[in-house]
Amino acid sequence: MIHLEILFFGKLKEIWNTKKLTMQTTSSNIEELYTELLTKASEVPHKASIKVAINDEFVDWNSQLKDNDSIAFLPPASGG
Amino acid sequence: MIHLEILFFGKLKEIWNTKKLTMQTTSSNIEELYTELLTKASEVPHKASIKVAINDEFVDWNSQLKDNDSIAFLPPASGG
Amino acid sequence: MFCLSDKKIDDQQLKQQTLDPSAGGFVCFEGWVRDNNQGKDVQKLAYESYPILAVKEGNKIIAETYEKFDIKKAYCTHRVGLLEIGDMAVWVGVSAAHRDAAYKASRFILDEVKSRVPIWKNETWTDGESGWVEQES
Amino acid sequence: MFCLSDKKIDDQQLKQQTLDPSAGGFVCFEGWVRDNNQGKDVQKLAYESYPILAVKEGNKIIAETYEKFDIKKAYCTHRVGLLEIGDMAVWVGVSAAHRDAAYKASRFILDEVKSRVPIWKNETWTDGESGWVEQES
Repeated sequence: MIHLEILFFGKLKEIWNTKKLTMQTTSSNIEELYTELLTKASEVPHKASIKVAINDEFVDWNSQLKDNDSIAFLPPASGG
Repeated sequence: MIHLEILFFGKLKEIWNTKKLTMQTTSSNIEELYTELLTKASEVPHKASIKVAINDEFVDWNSQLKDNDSIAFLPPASGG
Repeated sequence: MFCLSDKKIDDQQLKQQTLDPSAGGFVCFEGWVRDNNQGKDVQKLAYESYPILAVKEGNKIIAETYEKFDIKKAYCTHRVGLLEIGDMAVWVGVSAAHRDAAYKASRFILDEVKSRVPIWKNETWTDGESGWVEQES
Repeated sequence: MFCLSDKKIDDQQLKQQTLDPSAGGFVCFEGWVRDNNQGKDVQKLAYESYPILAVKEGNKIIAETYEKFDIKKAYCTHRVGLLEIGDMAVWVGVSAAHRDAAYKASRFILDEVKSRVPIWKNETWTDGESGWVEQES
């Protein structure tokens, strides 16, 4: 079991109805964690457009998780 | 015989050693006038790069001349 | 340098930073909040960001710009928080010896910032509704 | 609108004229007198023009720009007479709903003005010599 902080941005905040949550999980990488989180989502987001960051760095979907990581899920940027 | 005013700009002023001259001529178009003017030039300019205007409008080299026209010879623009 | 700003963007100061005596050309892009977008009347909007990552990614784009183009200086500032109609949302400025590099670098920064920097636009329309806006092409 | 100016270009005023509440993007190009050009140290320069024809041709370019691109407003002012290092030689500003049209229209105006508007640059170099400058590519 590891302890994680999860951050949601933009419209993903609405899909998960929160901007931040903390959780205990046995998921070992982002892919598994995301599948686990989908059970709490109000709708299924377009996964291919989501970017992921661990501890303020963009990472791949197969990146490994470790205790106390902060994971962010980011919808497509719409600045400018 | 027609009476013309001739204007030179940029480096063409140096080639003809004047920015303006008036003349009587039997030339009937720009092409003939230019050939006539070449006899007064200190060097032969690159004709293909020269643009011509009559009375403040760009015109073709075969344009006809009439009495009291103002003819301008313009080297390539170098603004900006 | 790339910055986020939660206050009005000071484009005059940014321009002064971008000027360079050996540069003959300066290209600047400003994005403003329009009174309409994608067919809806906009009342105001908010830009949310992921600040640490946004600044990191923005500066990565600026570094790439210096590598790819023969430019003197490049700056970009993006506004975040609540904006009114007519407010400046983004400023991009590039100085270069020649115009071609200045134009291309400016466009590169703007396009990359829009697609890569974690900033999201939430519009409030005149009908009282609001929503997250997808990137325009 | 295209103008010639024998005084310093007031870019702030030009920018105010170009702004439009329905425009989301503004692209501006400024050309300055550099301290060097084509390998020579420049002390000062003069732009000669054929004023009536220059204004006519410049405004023809602006009219073509409105036809070719989906823009709101476009202005261009070119300085003539004697300029010092750091003076602004040309200002081009375009506002548009979308960035792509703003960038393309701005570049179109600048390129066309440089190649078509009867203005000629005469540089004085630090060695005391001066001469007419051919267009750079």
